Amino acid sequence: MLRLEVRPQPSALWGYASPLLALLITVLIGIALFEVLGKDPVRGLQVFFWEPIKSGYAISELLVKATPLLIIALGLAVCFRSNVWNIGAEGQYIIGAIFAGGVALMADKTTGAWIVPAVILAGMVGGMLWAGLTALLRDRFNANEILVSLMLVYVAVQVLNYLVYGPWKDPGGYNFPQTKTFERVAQMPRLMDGSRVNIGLLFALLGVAGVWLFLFRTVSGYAQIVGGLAPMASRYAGFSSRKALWVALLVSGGAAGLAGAFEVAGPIGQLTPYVPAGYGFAAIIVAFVGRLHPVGIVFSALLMSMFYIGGELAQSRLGLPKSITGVFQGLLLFSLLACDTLIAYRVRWKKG
Amino acid sequence: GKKEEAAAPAAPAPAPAAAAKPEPLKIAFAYVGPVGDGGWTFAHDNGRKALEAEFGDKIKTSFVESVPESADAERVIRDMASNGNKLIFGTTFGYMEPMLKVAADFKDVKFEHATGYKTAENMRTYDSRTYEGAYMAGVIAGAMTKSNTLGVVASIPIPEVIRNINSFTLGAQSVNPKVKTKVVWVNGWFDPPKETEAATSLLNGGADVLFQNTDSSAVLQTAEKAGKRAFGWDSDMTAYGPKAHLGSAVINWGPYYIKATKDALEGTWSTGGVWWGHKEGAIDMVSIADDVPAEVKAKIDTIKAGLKDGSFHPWTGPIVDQSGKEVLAKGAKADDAFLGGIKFYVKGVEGKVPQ
Amino acid sequence: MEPFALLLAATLNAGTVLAIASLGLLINEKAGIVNLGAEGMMLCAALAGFATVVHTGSTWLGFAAGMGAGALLAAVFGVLVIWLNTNQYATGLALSLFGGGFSAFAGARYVQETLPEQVRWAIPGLADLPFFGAAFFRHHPMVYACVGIALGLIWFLYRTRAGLVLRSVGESPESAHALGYPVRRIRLMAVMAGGALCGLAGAYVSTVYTPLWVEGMIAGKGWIALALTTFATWRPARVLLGAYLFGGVTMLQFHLQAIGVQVPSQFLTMLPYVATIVVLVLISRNPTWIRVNMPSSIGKPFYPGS
Amino acid sequence: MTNSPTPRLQLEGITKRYPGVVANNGVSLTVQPGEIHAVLGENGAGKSTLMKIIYGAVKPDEGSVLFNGQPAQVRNPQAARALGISMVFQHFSLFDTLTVAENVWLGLDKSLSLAEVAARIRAKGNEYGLPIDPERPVHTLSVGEMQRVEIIRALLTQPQLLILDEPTSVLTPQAVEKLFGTLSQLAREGCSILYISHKLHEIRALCTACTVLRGGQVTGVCDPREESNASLSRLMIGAEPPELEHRPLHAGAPVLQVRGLTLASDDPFGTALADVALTVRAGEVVGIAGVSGNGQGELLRALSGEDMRAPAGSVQMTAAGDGAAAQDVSRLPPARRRALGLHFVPEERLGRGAVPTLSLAQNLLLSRRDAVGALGWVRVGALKRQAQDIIERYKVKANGPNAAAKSLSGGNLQKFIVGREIEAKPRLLIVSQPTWGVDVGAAAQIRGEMLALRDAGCAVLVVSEELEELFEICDRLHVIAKGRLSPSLDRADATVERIGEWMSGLWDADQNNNQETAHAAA
Ligand SMILES: Nc1ncnc2c1ncn2[C@@H]1O[C@H](COP(=O)(O)OP(=O)(O)OP(=O)(O)O)[C@@H](O)[C@H]1O
Ligand SMILES: Nc1ncnc2c1ncn2[C@@H]1O[C@H](COP(=O)(O)OP(=O)(O)OP(=O)(O)O)[C@@H](O)[C@H]1O
Ligand SMILES: [Mg+2]
Ligand SMILES: [Mg+2]
Repeated sequence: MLRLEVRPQPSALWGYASPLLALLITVLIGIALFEVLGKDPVRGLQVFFWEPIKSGYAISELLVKATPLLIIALGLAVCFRSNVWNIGAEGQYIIGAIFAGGVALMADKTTGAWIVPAVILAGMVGGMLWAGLTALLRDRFNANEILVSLMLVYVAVQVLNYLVYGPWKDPGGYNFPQTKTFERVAQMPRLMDGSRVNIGLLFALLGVAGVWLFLFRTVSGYAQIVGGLAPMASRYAGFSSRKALWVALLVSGGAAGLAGAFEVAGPIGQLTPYVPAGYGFAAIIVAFVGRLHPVGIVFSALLMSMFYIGGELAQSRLGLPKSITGVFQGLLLFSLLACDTLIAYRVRWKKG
Repeated sequence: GKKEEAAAPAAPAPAPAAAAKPEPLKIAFAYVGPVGDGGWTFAHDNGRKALEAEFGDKIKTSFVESVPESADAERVIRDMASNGNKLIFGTTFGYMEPMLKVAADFKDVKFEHATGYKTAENMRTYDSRTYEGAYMAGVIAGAMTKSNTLGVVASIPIPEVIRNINSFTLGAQSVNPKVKTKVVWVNGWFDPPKETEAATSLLNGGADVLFQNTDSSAVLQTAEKAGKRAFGWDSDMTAYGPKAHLGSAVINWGPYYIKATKDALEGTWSTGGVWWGHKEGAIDMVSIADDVPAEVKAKIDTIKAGLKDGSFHPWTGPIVDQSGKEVLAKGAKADDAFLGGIKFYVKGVEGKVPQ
Repeated sequence: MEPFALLLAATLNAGTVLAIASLGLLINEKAGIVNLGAEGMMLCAALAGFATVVHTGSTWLGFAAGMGAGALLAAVFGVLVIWLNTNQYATGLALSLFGGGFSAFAGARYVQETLPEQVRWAIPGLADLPFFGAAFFRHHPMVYACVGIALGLIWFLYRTRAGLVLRSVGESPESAHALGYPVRRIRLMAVMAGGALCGLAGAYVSTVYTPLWVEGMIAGKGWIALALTTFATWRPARVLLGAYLFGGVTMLQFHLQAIGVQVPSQFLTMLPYVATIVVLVLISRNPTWIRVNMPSSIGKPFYPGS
Repeated sequence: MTNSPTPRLQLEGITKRYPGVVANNGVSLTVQPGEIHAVLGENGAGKSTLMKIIYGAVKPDEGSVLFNGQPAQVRNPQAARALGISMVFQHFSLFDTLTVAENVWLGLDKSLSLAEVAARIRAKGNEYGLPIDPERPVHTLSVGEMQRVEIIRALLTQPQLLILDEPTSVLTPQAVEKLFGTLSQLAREGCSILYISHKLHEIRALCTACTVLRGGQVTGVCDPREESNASLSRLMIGAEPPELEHRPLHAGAPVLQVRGLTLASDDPFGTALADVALTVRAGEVVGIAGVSGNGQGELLRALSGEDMRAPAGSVQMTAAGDGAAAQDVSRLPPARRRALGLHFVPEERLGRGAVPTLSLAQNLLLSRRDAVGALGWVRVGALKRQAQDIIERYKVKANGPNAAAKSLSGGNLQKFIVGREIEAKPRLLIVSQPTWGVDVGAAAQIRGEMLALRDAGCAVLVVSEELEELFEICDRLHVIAKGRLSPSLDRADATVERIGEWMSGLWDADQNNNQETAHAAA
């Protein structure tokens, strides 16, 4: 019988090997799935792992897709490390987009370049406010943050709908539910011609460094981690659990709002009912696959984007259904969680 | 006058006997929902299948489903264009801006955008006159209701949906002036349990014939369970509620897809916008229930004939709105601009138009 | 009177789905395990149930298939969480994601299928009573079965030894282990039982409530069911009450629209979610109440022999 | 050993290995019917592991078990109970939110109804003088009552062999007397008892046979009535514990002054503090004795700042040297109190005193800010050097400053934590259970460090359940009972009997008597 045995020390080797093993397992299951569906597995793997990076343009699109995931997941890493379960990043993303969109809509032809930082800031504030609501209810009334943040996603969707079907509807838009397209000046500057990558990517990369420094090099970050790992130790040290709660939710909400701003004032360019694209939920997986480590999250955000884009390509190239993306993402997360057992445990063969 | 050049529906294209078999024309579809939604996207995919049946190996179609109307749309459409697709259909309003951007970069590719209003040199729009189907459903509903109360499960308050609610009511009033219509919004296109709940609440409110502008068959099935009547929408839904089913207002995208493909194949493609209805074979009322009185069926046939030859228009005055104000004078026929800008309920619809 | 009776009937019907799933999750949580994968399990079960009815024509077999599918997925979750000690929240989310993707993937061919005609249920004699007949006695048997499940669960949890063992495992797995109870096996059974009930709810949605299959058709009911357990402070009777309350609020939003209340419909659509938050807040304010009713080990991993 | 009856229990060559430790190594043990057999050994010797093997809660790697002469395969505790073996665990296996009857029911295998169980609890309770209300939820019980529940639960299975794992650590001396009475009664009725302890005098008072374990191996079998403390101690730790050096007391100005500390517990199932008064002076060690669960946790949290709800003015500290004004700290957070020189070693090492999965260096940051620069910047290098220093100075066995806290043994981690707090040069050190689960050598070292600190002029407050320990290191003693704190007692005036009585909260009568004698004498 196979038995698990606790390692005296968590294995550093498996810390790195486990994501690779999980990926391998996912790929193997993927190959089996392609075989069952009668598709060429080599072609299938190519579509998922090669086509998304085969050209400069493809890579830039990968980055466009990865940027919001990365930004949201960085915030969630801080949050989850603090043992605060914000499942509602999607809602914070939406409200961030609404705030950013609201500011962007104020711009006209004569507006100066100051509008760009204003839009970014507004997005962040929006996300923070929405997450702050969860923090407030948790702090004051002890209401479970998983459920509250999740319910607030549905509320945020309806707030967005109300605005784009109602007061913010483009008067010249044949009554369709969308705002007018933001002025050029209110849109996020692109990093280069011919690609849609905008300054959001720079913020994301700054965020990686910032979150790493915060978590691993500052006392505040340390307080968050301790609060997550051992609440009693945190109380002993004198770290406020209330502060940790607020920091966790405000950081993750701010990050989600920021992502909303970059997305709505970037590739989308206007508010529509379709701003919620599931980034907030996907980012939860990104954060976990990235081991709640900023550097790990960079890789997992790229991987997740490859799955998304690969899923689109698999449809147009191989005629596979879209849902295969969800299957793969779920499988990857399952196998990663299972493989992570190997960090703390050794598998032993034992009789009896 | 942009809809004059309607092609004869389903006329088999005479295959030009080519010596060397030419490369098939690659055609791509971007769908907003899953092809399995049983509604909007399903109907478009049926159109795509009709296209394949029509042209066989002269074309090669592919599609990407559930493309969000967000930043992803541009990438997907751009990928389609750069992969050798020469004709690209974007099947939802939200692809308008992305398609415009991609169209600007791929001058040799033809772009077809459903339900939008912006065009370019190589991008045109198409839509269907769903209100004609709604009107015919209304005629049947008005004749069949006993409580004189009709219910509409409405999706999202955009002009098209409001127009359909009104058309349904006008149709009903044309045979039964006492009819009132109750409307419940579910704020989504596709949420079967919620549509069920909305339909139930309309039935509880006294409605005995239901109509929906949402994409699933849930409303029909709810009526079936409650022993009330309802319609199919988008596609023929008889099977979902054989006893409740009064008829299905179907959209048939096939004829337009065939025409557009022919234009592209034969080099006759030009920009513009079309709005096809029953006349062009895009809209129909099918599988009318057996217990619908013969005179009602006859009336439907008259309407269809009138639509075909242009002698009948559902929006013919006098039409008054809820406040009693005349919005269309007696005898006047609404033009497309009027139809595109309907933001009011006609008299007989209860409640207020959202915003 | 009649419309009100019908509103009541609709409320009971809408609440039933939530109640069954939520009672299942309550069993999980009483044993100390939170399964955020409810939505995914319900989706797969909805498909399994629907497909079974398509092929066999029997709604009851459909329910059984749904329960089987729910229990199977729950078992996967359980093995990961209970034996490999993976994070419960992350694993549950993975299950939701996987269940959504997989059901859509596997269910593509069932999208246009229809089910055989349904029997209309009515309790002879009672169904014709004025008001009460329409409100209470013309429901699918599952609506009554749901009440039965709740009562059975109350009896099981608070009147039987097995129920006591289940609660003890959620209260202190260490103590239960020391007394010789196979904690992990009990937890797995509880998780599978919970999965089976979620599966039953899913199958009920796709075969009776809205008899069709389309991807994503559970549309968030799994999440609401999760919220309901906390909402009900882990008491089966309150779960039932909460589910009907929630069903009532859901129906109410449409009734308010139908009677012409002048509020943007988006705000009415928000209503159930806002109501959930409000009730959560009201209930969570009292820490002792929560502490006495909440299984102490909920969400925490248990390593036997530590 | 001639014509003795079949032994109740015989263990042969029991071995149990855990990763990195051999908890039991070829242990053999024989228990006769009606015998009270002690298993003696210091912390970590393997006593609990051996008992769990007998009870079927742990599977041995090697060895055999004979029960009443028959080979027994004890697969699980149910099987053990079916054989007639019952156990009272060192750490209670009770369920807080369930009632007494439900708790007992869970430990019985017969299919009784809950009502029958309640009736039997009453009956058994009366029979053995252990009255308890079966309907009460366990969280409303005192620790002593909880143990009563455990014992009744064990007795209701009609055991032939009853295992008690360190039952007295939660009892007052008087309650211990009562327990011994109950156990003797049981033994007279023919029940064998395995009694685990590392308290020599208890074993010599109660037991008729004794097996001594050291490092998982049997180092001796004897009749404790014929042994001395010294000889048992040699068997147990291989040596007698080192003597501590006691310097004369030079108490200075008060450093900590507690007045009128009345505080409801922050735990719904906790004990409220009532009008606690306490003074600790520079250069003295003050001890607080008491049975656990009498408000120690609440008091310590109020002193350390983990609980900041104490009434204003109730906790005062004098920060600087003599003559400085006292400062109200009752509502200051822990970090501010640390800045004033208050350092605290909690009883739970893993999870409170240290974060299990973080490295020793990172664990320094819990209570130390020496390596923290402007804006909260952590200087990792400095942190590691500091951790390395503590490891060296306090002889902590660890894999360097990067070792995870949970990889250390209990004693080594305790040395590290005590070192961490002492190195901070506190003016007031509060230590809770300084040597719980720590081996004798380490315990002596830790006690020595505390005394050295006192001699250097630091005020030290020790909370412990081990009276011997308190008698050994304290200059003055208080007793805590039901959230009230007794007046202080000089060590010279403290006897086990007296402290024992006080542990039940009966100090007022004693005080009056004393005062009267004092008056009479004057
Ligand atoms: N899960 C992970 N995924 C990817 N990279 C990682 C991961 N964990 C650590 N790293 C890499 O290790 C580097 C150091 O990270 P970290 O601070 O966690 O290590 P450390 O050993 O604690 O270092 P230090 O002692 O300097 O704090 C990171 O910059 C990163 O490159
Ligand atoms: N489940 C386990 N996993 C790993 N090591 C264990 C486990 N249980 C006990 N040990 C180790 O086995 C040894 C013996 O432990 P045991 O609990 O039997 O000692 P003990 O004599 O009862 O000590 P105490 O007086 O502290 O109760 C210790 O080193 C302990 O750390
Ligand atoms: Mg580090
Ligand atoms: Mg022990």
